Formats: sequence, C-alpha cells, structure tokens
Amino acid sequence: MSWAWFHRFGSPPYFYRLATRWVPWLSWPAGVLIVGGLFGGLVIAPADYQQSDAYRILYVHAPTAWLSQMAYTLMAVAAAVGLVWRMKVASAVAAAAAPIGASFTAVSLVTGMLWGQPMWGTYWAWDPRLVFQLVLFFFFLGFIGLRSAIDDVSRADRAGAVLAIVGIVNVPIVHYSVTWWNSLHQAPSVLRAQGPSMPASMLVPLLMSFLGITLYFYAVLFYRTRAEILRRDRGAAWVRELLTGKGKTA
Amino acid sequence: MSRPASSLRAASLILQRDLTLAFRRPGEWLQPVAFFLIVTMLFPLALDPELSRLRALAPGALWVAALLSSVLALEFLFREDGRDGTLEQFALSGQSFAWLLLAKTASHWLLTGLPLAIAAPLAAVGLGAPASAIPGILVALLLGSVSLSLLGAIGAGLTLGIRRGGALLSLLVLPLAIPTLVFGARATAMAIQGEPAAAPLYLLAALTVFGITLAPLAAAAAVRISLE
Amino acid sequence: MSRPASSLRAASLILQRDLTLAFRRPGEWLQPVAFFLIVTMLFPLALDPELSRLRALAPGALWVAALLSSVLALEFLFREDGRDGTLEQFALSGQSFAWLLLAKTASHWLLTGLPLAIAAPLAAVGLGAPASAIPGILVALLLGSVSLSLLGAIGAGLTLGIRRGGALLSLLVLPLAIPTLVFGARATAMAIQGEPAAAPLYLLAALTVFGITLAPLAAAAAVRISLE
Amino acid sequence: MGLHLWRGERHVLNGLSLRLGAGEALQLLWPNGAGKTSLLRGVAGLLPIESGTVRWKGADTSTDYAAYCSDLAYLGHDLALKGDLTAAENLRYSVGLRRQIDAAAISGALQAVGLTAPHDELVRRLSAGQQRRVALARLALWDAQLWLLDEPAANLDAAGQAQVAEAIAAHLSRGGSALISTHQGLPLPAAFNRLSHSPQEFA
Amino acid sequence: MGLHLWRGERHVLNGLSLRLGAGEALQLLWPNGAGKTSLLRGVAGLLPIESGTVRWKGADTSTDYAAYCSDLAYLGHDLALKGDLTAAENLRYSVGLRRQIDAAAISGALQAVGLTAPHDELVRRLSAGQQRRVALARLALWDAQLWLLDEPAANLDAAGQAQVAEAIAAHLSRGGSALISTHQGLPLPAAFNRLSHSPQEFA
Ligand code: HEM
Ligand SMILES: Nc1ncnc2c1ncn2[C@@H]1O[C@H](COP(=O)(O)OP(=O)(O)OP(=O)(O)O)[C@@H](O)[C@H]1O
Ligand SMILES: Nc1ncnc2c1ncn2[C@@H]1O[C@H](COP(=O)(O)OP(=O)(O)OP(=O)(O)O)[C@@H](O)[C@H]1O
Ligand SMILES: [Mg+2]
Ligand SMILES: [Mg+2]
Repeated sequence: MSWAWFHRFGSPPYFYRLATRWVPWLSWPAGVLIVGGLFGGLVIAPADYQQSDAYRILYVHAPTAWLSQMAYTLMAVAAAVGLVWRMKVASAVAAAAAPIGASFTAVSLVTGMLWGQPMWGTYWAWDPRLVFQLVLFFFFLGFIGLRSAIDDVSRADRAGAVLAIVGIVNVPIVHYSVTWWNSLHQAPSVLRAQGPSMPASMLVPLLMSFLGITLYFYAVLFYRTRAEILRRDRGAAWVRELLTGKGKTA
Repeated sequence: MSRPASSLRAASLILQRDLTLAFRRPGEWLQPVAFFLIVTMLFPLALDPELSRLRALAPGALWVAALLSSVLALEFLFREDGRDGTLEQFALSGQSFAWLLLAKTASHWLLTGLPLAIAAPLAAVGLGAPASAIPGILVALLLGSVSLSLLGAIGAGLTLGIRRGGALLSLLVLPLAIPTLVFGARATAMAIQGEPAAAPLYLLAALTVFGITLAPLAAAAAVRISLE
Repeated sequence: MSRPASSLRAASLILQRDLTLAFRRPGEWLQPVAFFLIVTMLFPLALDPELSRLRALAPGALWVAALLSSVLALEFLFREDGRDGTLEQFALSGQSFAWLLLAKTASHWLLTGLPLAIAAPLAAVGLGAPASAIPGILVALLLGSVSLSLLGAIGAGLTLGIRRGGALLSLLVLPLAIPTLVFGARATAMAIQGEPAAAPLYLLAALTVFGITLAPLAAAAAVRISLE
Repeated sequence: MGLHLWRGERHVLNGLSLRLGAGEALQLLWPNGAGKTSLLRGVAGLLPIESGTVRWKGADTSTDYAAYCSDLAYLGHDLALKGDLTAAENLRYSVGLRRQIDAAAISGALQAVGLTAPHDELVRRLSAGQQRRVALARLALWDAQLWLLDEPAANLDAAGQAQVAEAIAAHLSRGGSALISTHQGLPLPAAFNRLSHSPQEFA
Repeated sequence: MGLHLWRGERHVLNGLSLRLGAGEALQLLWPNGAGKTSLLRGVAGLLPIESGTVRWKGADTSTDYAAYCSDLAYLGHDLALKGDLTAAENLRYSVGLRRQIDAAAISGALQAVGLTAPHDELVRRLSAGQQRRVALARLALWDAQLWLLDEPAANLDAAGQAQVAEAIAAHLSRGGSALISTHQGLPLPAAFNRLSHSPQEFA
C-alpha cells in the first residue's frame, strides 16, 4: 500500500484540476435530486396524520441538520490532516468548508425554529438538542473568526485546526442529546440502529433530498476550495501558467 | 505656511480612520455583538427550565448582557491608540484633546453600541418578548449604549496605562452605569408588557446628554494622566 | 557541567513566581472577584423587584457571573507572559511546554478561580440562599472554576497574539463552557433547595478530569502556534 | 532657574538648563538611564515638570500650549502608526489632524525617505526599519519648527541612518531646531551640531 | 539543501545554508527586512521552517528538540523580564527553569555585567539599557553552547555595547558559538568573528 495517492491529493495543482473536473459532475445530480426530493416531499408524500402539512419542512430541516454535522466533522478532520501532515490542500478544504457548514447550520436552525412554532408553540426553547446545535454554529463562527483575526495564512490554518479538533466533541453531543436527555426534540426516526421508522413515501423523498443536498455541499466545497487554493498559491508558477496560458479557466 | 486643520475636519478624519480600520477587520466589531448574544443565551441555560420561559426575565438578561458587552468593548476604546503612541500625537496635535477623544468615543459607539442596539430586539424575541416591544427596546438600547460609551470613556482613560486594566475598568465603570441599567431595564420591561415607556426613556436621554457634556472633559484629563 | 532542573522544580518556580507577582499587586487578583460580586448584584437591580426575591434566580445569576468573570480573567492567563517574551523562553527551556502551561494555569486558578469559589457562597446568601447550601455551592464552584480555567487555557492560547483578542476569547470559550454552566447551575439549584446534588457534581468532576488530561496539550499546541 | 523633573521617587533632571537656537541641533549622547527620554517628554509637555519652565519663542509654553504644539513635532519610541492602514493612509490621517494636506505631498514625502515598499502595503507588513521611514516622512510633513526625536535611528540600517541625518539636516537648513536623543551620534553638518555627553553639562 | 522560510506570503529565506563552528561567532549585518529575526527564530524552532533542516551536533534538531533547547540560548527583542520582580528574582525564576542555581551565582552574574542599580530594585524602574544588562546576565547564567542574539546591543550606550561584546567573547573562548543580528557590528576578537552583509552570501 503506497501513500502516493495521499501526496497526490496534497499537491495543489492536482487537487485544483480534480476539483475543476468534479464540480459539474456534482452540481447536476445535486440539482436533479433536490428538485426530485422536494417534489416528492412537498407534492407526492401524504400529509402527516398528526402534523398535517407543517411537517414538510422536514425535507429541508433534517438534511441540512445532518449535513451541518458532517460538514463540521469534515472540516475538523481536514484541519487536523493539515496540522499534522502539513498538507496545505487539507487546510484549504477546512477553510472552504467552514462558511458552508455555518450556512447549513443556520438553515437547520431557522427551519427548526419555523417548525417549532406550529409544533411546540414557540420558536425557541432551551432544549439540549437546540442548544448544542446553536453551539455548533458558534464553533463554526469561532473557527471563521479566529482564522480571520490572524493574517498569516499558515498560522491561521494551524490555530483554526486546534479549535476545530477541540470542538469535535460537540458533534456526538448534538446527535445523542435527544437520547441522553429527555428532550422536546423528537428522537431519531431515520438515523437509528433499528432502521428508519417512516413510510416509504416519506422516506424516499427525504433520502433523495438528503443525497441531493449532500452533493450540493460537495460541489460548493470543491468550488470554494479551488478558489482558496488559487488565492493561496497565487505566487506559484503553476497558477501563473494557468492564468496566462489558459486564460479562460480563471 | 501651511493651513491648519479645522476641528471638524480633525474629528471627521478620526471617524474615517476608525471606520476604515474596522472595515479591514470586520471580525472585531462583530465580537461584542456575538458576546452579547451568547450572554443572553447563557441565562436561560443556567435557570430552571420552567423559570426560563418567564418573559419577565428578558429585560434583566438583556441589560446585564448589554452592559457587560459594552464594558468588555470599552477596553479597546483607547488601548491601542495609547499603546502605539497615537494618543500622544493627539495630545500634541494642537487640537482640543477632549474633542478628539469625543470623536474617538463616537466612532467606538458606531462600531460597538449601534450593532448592540440593533441586535438586542432579536435577542429579546428569542427570550420571548412580543414583536410589538421591538421599537421600545431599540430606543432604550440606543440611548443606553450612548451613555455607556461616554461613561466608559472616563474609565477607559483612567485604566489606560495599567496592566490588566480590563478587570479594573469594569470595576470603575459598572457602578457608574447602574442608573443606565436600572432605567434601561425598566423601559424594556414596560415595552415588553405593552405599557408606554416614555418616563424611563426620558431619564435615559437625560443621562446621555449629561454624559456628552461632561464625559469628554473627564476622559481627556484621565488620558493625559495615563500618558505621562 | 550544570545540573538540569526537574520538571517539578520548574512548575514550583512558576507557581512561586506568579504568586510573588500577585502579592506585589494584590489589586489584580481581587478584580475578578469584585467583578463577580458586582455582576451578581446587577441582576436584582435589573429585574422586577418581586421577581428578584426569587431564590430560584440565584443559581443562574451566580453561574453566569462566575462564568463571565472567569472568562474576563482568562485574558490575562498568557497575555503578559506572551508579550514580554517569557512564553518564548518557556518553549525553549527544554521542559515539557504543556507541563509548564499547566503550572501557569494552576497559578491562574489559585489567583482567580479559588477566590471566586470562596466568594460565591457569600453572594448566594446575599441572593437569598440558605446557609445549609454553602458547602454544595462551594464544591460546585471549586470544580467548575477548575474546569473553566482549563478550557479557558485553550482559548487564551489561541487568541494570544491577536489584537483585541478579549472578545474573540469569550466567543471561543463560552460555547465550550456551556456544559460546566449547566451542571454547575443545576448542582447549585439542588443545593439551595436542600436536595442532594451528587449527580451534577459527579458530572462536573468528570468534566474537570477530562480537562486536566486534554486541555494542557491543546493549550500548548495553541500557544506554540501563537508564538510564531 | 533650571528644569526639575521627577520619575517616581527619582529626581531625574536636576536643575537642567539648556537653550536651542534656530537652525541648531543638540544631540544627547547621555548614557542609559540618564534621562533623555524624560527630558524630551518633559519639553513636549507630556511629562509634568516639577519646577522650572519650558520657553518657546520667549513665552512660557504652558500659557498657550496649543500654539506651542503646532510648532512642535515629537517622535518617541512608539511610532503612532496603524498596522492596518497603508503608509499613505497613515500619513493622511495623522498629518491631517494638524494641517491640510493632499495626496501628492504624501507620496512625495514617502519617496523622499526612500520607502521602497509599495505605498499601498499595510504598515503591519513592513519591517521595523521600513516603519521608521514612514514615521520620518510624517515628521517632514508636519512642517514643525522644533523637532524632539527619541532615538530616531534605532533599528535602522546604515542607509536608514544616513536618511535620518539628511532629513534633520534639511530641517535645520530651513531654520528649524532639533533636540535628539541618540546612542550613535548622527552625522549632521558640523556648524549646527552640538553634542552633549552627560546631563551635567547643563547643570 | 538549504533552509526555506515563509512569513505570510513572503518567501523570506530562500534556500539559505550556513554552518557555525565551536568558538565561532557570525554577525548578520543584513539590511532592514532582510530576514535576520526570521532566521534566528527559525533556527531556535520558534518559527516553522518550510523545508530544510536545522542540525546541531550532527543531528536534526527536531528529533530531540528538548535536548537541543538545553544547548540553546535565545535573546530576542522581548527581554522576558518581569517588571514587578527584582533583577535577582527575575534571574532566579527564569534560569531556574533550566538548571539549578544559587543566589551567589546570580549576584555574581549581575555584577559581571556592571548593573549599577541595586539588585533589589524592581526591573520596571530600570531604564531600557539597564534592563538589557539584566538579560545579558541571564544569558551568561543559562550556560548554553549556542547563543542566538537578536540585536543584543540595541538601546545600549557605548559602555553597554562593550560589555555585550565582552560577554560574547568570553562565551566564544569557552568554545561556545553565537549567531548575532546587529546593525552596528560588535567588536569581537577577529579570529572567531565572521561578518555577513547580506543573505545572498549563503544562497
Ligand atoms: C430550532 C429548532 C431545531 C433544531 C436546532 C433542530 C436540530 C436538529 C438536528 C441537529 C437534527 C439532526 C439530528 C441528528 O443528526 O441526529 C435534527 C433532525 C430532525 N429534526 Fe430538528 N431541530 C429543531 C426543530 C425541530 C422541530 C420543531 C421538529 C419537529 C417536530 C424537528 C424534527 C426533526 C426531525 C424529524 C429530524 C430527523 C430526525 C432523525 O431521523 O434523526 N426538529 N434537528
Ligand atoms: N516609569 C518610571 N518610574 C520610575 N522611574 C523611571 C520610570 N521611567 C524611567 N525611570 C527612571 O528615570 C531615569 C531616566 O529614564 P529615561 O528613560 O529618561 O532614561 P534614558 O536616558 O532615556 O535611558 P535609555 O537610554 O536607556 O533610553 C532612569 O534612571 C530610570 O530608572
Ligand atoms: N508577521 C509578518 N507577516 C508577514 N511578513 C512579515 C512578518 N514579519 C516580518 N515580515 C517580513 O519578513 C521580512 C523579514 O523580516 P525580519 O523581521 O526577519 O527582518 P529583519 O532582518 O529582522 O529586519 P529588521 O532589521 O528591520 O529587524 C520583512 O521583509 C518583513 O516585511
Ligand atoms: Mg530612552
Ligand atoms: Mg529584526
């Protein structure tokens, strides 16, 4: 087993070209799946016997909530790889992931609040799941704030990595908070050991929209990472070649 | 030979400069707001769940958080300009020192007090205040934050040269700020309960006017001593 | 030629040094306590008078004040040693850097956390807690303040080289401190209501142990990066 | 009469008395701790003087301090430059407090001190020596008659030191005066240059 | 192979390669901004080195960094002195972290650098030059083989500069090495003294 692939990924020009190639391949299916999932969820799936149509916000809320945690994990792992192996591309991935993760977290919070009003009669409650999801949001903000407060890019990468690694403890807390404490928020009905407890007509659109939003996440991530790599390597020979040689790409 | 600068021009240069600096580092003036939002969030967390649904807590939580984040931000009012010698140059510029410091205080308020006043209604709604209370809360916090910045300028001047001035600064400013806190919280409580809050708001406004006239002079004296 | 110093000796020198420095300027370590007492006092002022007599508010007020004054004090944990080059010399001393920073954190706790834990029962009684609650509150705050110092060391290390790091520091540390706040406030509430508070105290102790093992390593990594 | 000045419990300047003519520079080569910084700050009015008076154009400076200030330029250890502004912006804001100034004058002054870095680079990214050059450009722009300089050549390489000396010489030739603390002694035109090696000389 | 080091987006040290023998001093007289401070901090392990290795006694310093540190003494712009401790206390605490030391050795070292102020005066009350002397005494007490000194003679009067040169000469004669950044050039015994005027010499 060789580590060649690892080093190949670590090379900015290689990753740049890879990302350029992948962005369209991610974006199109993402669009199709999201449209399909929302159509299935908002039009085809039956109304819930308890919550009538309000539950349909689920098709946005649950995927963004799941993804916010995936985004944090990915960011922390990438930052850690950048810290330990001095892999600049990994640090760039982490830096690019943070704002996307923050937006997904914000969307999940807002949709949750909108859903909370009809369900619990209040937009917000001081409930563990909600609070720790908010904490996740603050970790994203802290990561972004810390990075922007340090002007030396490599120092910012490493300081951010320490913070991201420390914050990773929060991710399992968010997930298990409903099981550990008695919570207002409902217990997992999809991501649980016994398998999902949901009729297929609801589950399929949910999975479609989840997959679509995931692909969308990676598309944006690759896109932003590309820009981040260009910004960081703007002095390097390969970027100058890229800008002068094939002017259209940039 | 060279035409001297007018005092209005000098003040506007200071405002421009501080806003340019803030614009280059947006993270900095967002921090006191973030601090404010987090602190308001801490209260309900630290209380019994049933108690935390009490609307009546909102004014107290809001104002204590607003007061603390203003005080926290105050530390930066003169600190950097003091450290890098800029205040010395202000003192030697031939302009009225109190006037220049008033301009600095104004830019500090724009960058910390104003965002706070804007964020406060949001936080209040999160704590269960009705939407109808928003204008009252906004006005109370606008007035309150101006008077806190002015009072704070005196404390910031006094603690300028001091190592670990931050904690001392809060000790000096918090007692001074108690009237603002009391009237502000009362106005907010009345706004939340839907009563007209004019009386405490007038008192707040009076505090602010009083601050504008006296605080810059006191601050200038304090800073001058700290520069020695 | 020369005999190297043991790591125990090194840690005890750091403690001695910090205590000597604190002894020369007693004002400094009294400040966080004073801040704590003032903030607990602000709550009743900002609340409706009837509400403020509620004992149930005491845990919330105590813990929010304790958390804020620890965070405020944190800014000084590494700041000065960083600025005057002492931390650089720690890093080059050949001793384990994490160990030296643990010693610094310990002296910081002795000078800020311990006085806070001692003052808290007083403040609680002032807010209407019965005398029987004192031991529970004391233990909760002892454990809580240790874990806050440890968590805070990470944030203080990360924001070391940063201008206006204070507000960013709170932004980073407050979310980390939420479990401590929640368990601490719960233990305090139980102590005030006369129930046995063992369960939240165990959780607090677990947080503290977790902090002692991991925080110094993270703090050392953070400080090293900030020194560059 | 003499100037007396205390720092804490130390009587730093003990009945000192000195005068400086137009077009004249006085370099203080006093040893460490002799009170150079204290003297300069005392003359600028930043440190209170225990007894004695500082006179400028015959009048006690404390009677019309603002007028005295507009004739005065003080450059201390701290350069009063903002790291997050460019060199040109720094000059615009700090000179602008004292007099009206346009962009051309600023970039001229920056060129005159030989700042090689681009003028729109943030000052934070300049090295210690380059930052001193920016401060030197500001000094020239202030257009003051009395310069008080505390170790103006510290941290500067040989070329930088020559530039400082040149700037001061130009100032003297325009009829300005300068009181300078320094450890190396700057090469100024001999006719206008006085050196002092210890405060006793003025007792 | 060469040492590469970046500060921000600037490639400060570009494939530098230098070696220092026992008893040898290398004075870097590079111009402002050339990278003296960066080089010293890189060699001390305080700044990460992009590529290349620092070797000490034949071994890569990053493999046993603690051992390397105990051979190393770094004196930067910041003196790492506490203003609220006396000179003797400062030395006791900071030297004590590295080796066992007694009070006699400390007051001996303070006398050796010619600190005229009483040894129980708080460092805060000493002038810039006196504080540098205290740092110099600490340097001697650390008893390290490799000295990395960043502008050790800044702020010092003529007597102080001579003392620095003397201390370094004594260190060299005991077989130590020194890498020094300086603008004036210190008068060291010629046999052991190398001067460098620009980083290009080591490219
Ligand atoms: C601001 C309020 C809310 C927040 C912060 C929030 C947060 C979250 C989070 C973080 C997840 C992902 C959980 C995981 O990964 O295990 C999630 C999933 C979910 N949420 Fe919410 N939520 C909120 C309100 C609501 C409301 C009001 C409802 C409906 C009653 C709801 C229903 C769901 C459902 C059905 C899932 C998918 C559960 C699963 O199968 O795991 N949420 N929410
Ligand atoms: N803040 C202070 N409090 C008490 N004494 C002080 C203070 N600052 C300086 N001193 C003392 O005043 C005397 C003069 O200090 P000053 O800084 O003016 O000297 P200097 O000539 O500028 O020295 P250097 O060449 O080292 O900069 C010194 O002996 C010093 O110990
Ligand atoms: N924090 C930083 N971020 C980005 N660039 C920096 C930073 N610090 C220094 N530099 C740049 O690195 C280069 C080398 O700086 P360094 O401080 O090592 O120079 P130096 O030789 O010590 O200069 P001086 O004689 O002025 O002290 C300079 O051109 C400077 O602009
Ligand atoms: Mg001086
Ligand atoms: Mg340097």
